[in-house]
Amino acid sequence: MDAMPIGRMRSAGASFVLLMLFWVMLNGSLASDVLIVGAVASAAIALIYRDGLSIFTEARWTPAAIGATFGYIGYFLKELVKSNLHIAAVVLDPALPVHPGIVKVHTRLKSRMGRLLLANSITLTPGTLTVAIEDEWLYVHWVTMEAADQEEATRQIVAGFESYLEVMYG
Amino acid sequence: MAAVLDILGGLLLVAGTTFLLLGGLGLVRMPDVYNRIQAGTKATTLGTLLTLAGAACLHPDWAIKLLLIGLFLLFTNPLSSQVLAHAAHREHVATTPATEVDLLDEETGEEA
Amino acid sequence: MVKHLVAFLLLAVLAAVFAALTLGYQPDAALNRTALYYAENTAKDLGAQNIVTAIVVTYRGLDTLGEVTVLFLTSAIVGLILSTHRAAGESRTTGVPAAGELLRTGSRLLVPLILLAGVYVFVNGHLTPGGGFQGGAILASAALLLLLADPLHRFGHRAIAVVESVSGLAYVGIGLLGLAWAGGFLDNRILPLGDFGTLFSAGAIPVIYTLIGLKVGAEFASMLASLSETEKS
Amino acid sequence: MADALITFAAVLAGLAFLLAMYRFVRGPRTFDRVVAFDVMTIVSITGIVLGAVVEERVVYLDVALVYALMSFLGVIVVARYLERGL
Repeated sequence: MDAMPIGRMRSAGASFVLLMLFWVMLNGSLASDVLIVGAVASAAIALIYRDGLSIFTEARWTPAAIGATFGYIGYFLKELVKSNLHIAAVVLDPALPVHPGIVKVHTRLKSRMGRLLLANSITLTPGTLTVAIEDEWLYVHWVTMEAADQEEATRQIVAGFESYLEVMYG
Repeated sequence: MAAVLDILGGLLLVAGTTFLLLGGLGLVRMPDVYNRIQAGTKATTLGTLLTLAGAACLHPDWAIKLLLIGLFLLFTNPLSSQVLAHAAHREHVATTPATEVDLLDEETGEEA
Repeated sequence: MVKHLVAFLLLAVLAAVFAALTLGYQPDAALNRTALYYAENTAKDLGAQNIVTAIVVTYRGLDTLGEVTVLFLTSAIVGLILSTHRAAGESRTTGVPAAGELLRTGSRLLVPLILLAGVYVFVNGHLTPGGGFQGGAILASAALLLLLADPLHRFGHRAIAVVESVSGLAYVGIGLLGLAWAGGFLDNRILPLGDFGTLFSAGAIPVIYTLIGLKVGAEFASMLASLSETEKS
Repeated sequence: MADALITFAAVLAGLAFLLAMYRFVRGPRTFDRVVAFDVMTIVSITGIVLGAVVEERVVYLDVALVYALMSFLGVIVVARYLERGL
């Protein structure tokens, strides 16, 4: 195998770390035989599958980013619970108060992982579902549409997560 | 202590399955595919997460593996819903008449 | 309306039959003679925690070799039949809507994890449910995800073929080593049995299952590759 | 007490499954059925976890993980097939 460029090596390293973490959690053990097999398998997969991404690939390792990660997790869990109470309220209401629409919102995020996490987060938060993402635009289905205006919708749907993800991934 | 964890675990299990039930109800009541996907994804994700947390309380030594299943679901569940919603939109599945705007239709230039 | 009614009735009959079967099921109180032998001797003889795996890989190892061969023949035949179609119009690639960005990014994140899950399933075949065939199928499902994210993805046929043949040869080779060093063909005691219940135990069973897993995964992947390339061209 | 709660949880999960099954039968479009199928598989994951708790068998959790993987792939396969992308 010819020498790998630095970018490739970093990306393979990030994949390896994620795979190793996954392996240890899957086995629930730190015995040496488990670690050896896991290291061999993870290294093989990280080297063979060259398009691999991992949640660490594009992450920034600044203290601010690590702080933002915790902030993001807390905010996400809060929104997830809120989202379910919202759906419950809609579903249990005899009148079924839905007035849906598909709105277009803007994101500043450039990294692939950041955008994937943003879309997933939006899907799991109150009344919104990412239908498509194209360049810097997200198309979001909104069960109880509150604003058709693009800036207002962006502020309500995207801004909360984006502020964290921007620090984490850029 | 163990007894408290047991009760907490049982309550979390019931809370989780309650959300699953609400998701099922949403699936039946919601007027079109997109709204059904919304109800389905959100309720099942939180519902399953709570169930997993409940199981972790009942069997603390399983916590790591349950956490792994939860994390896996957090990535796969919304992703499959998004792909499904996108496919439905590409195939022009009608939205409910209550829908106010659909900004995806005219702008992306996907083949009609 | 009548159609619905008939379908409903059929379902009801089916449900009744299955309910009767499940409710009437009484597990045998004692194991029969064969089962008793395996239950008592597997751990002692072969050091495998999962008795089913021990039976599949060693006691009935030759049958498993046959099954892998059947699968190999199937994939070879699929490839052979479809390759004649493929020659016709190789490069026509229009009309396939591309996957969205989310699916593309998501698949690049998940494919390695799915591959590793497949490895976990076959490496732990002697400890937990699953084994070579199941793990191999999971490996191939990662290939399916690649194809879903990019319908025009071309697999390296040569690499798949190499993995397939090398693991197949090594499988037979280990079987022959068993004939030379231990009790017979595919005997797992060519390697030390190790501590019961750990990953490195049960002799050669994990090695054999790893080879079977790779072989099955490669076979399924090559079938997928042939099918997808025929559809597109 | 915990046993009673587990039983209650199983009943609720069963009801959720039935509701999803209703949507699966009613349709009207294939997409509705796929959503219903997705919910049914995820309810089944809960069922497997409950089963693991009741039987005290940790190995069932591996089954739940693989099941989660298969439900994800299944939904995407059908979705891509329906939009003719496969």
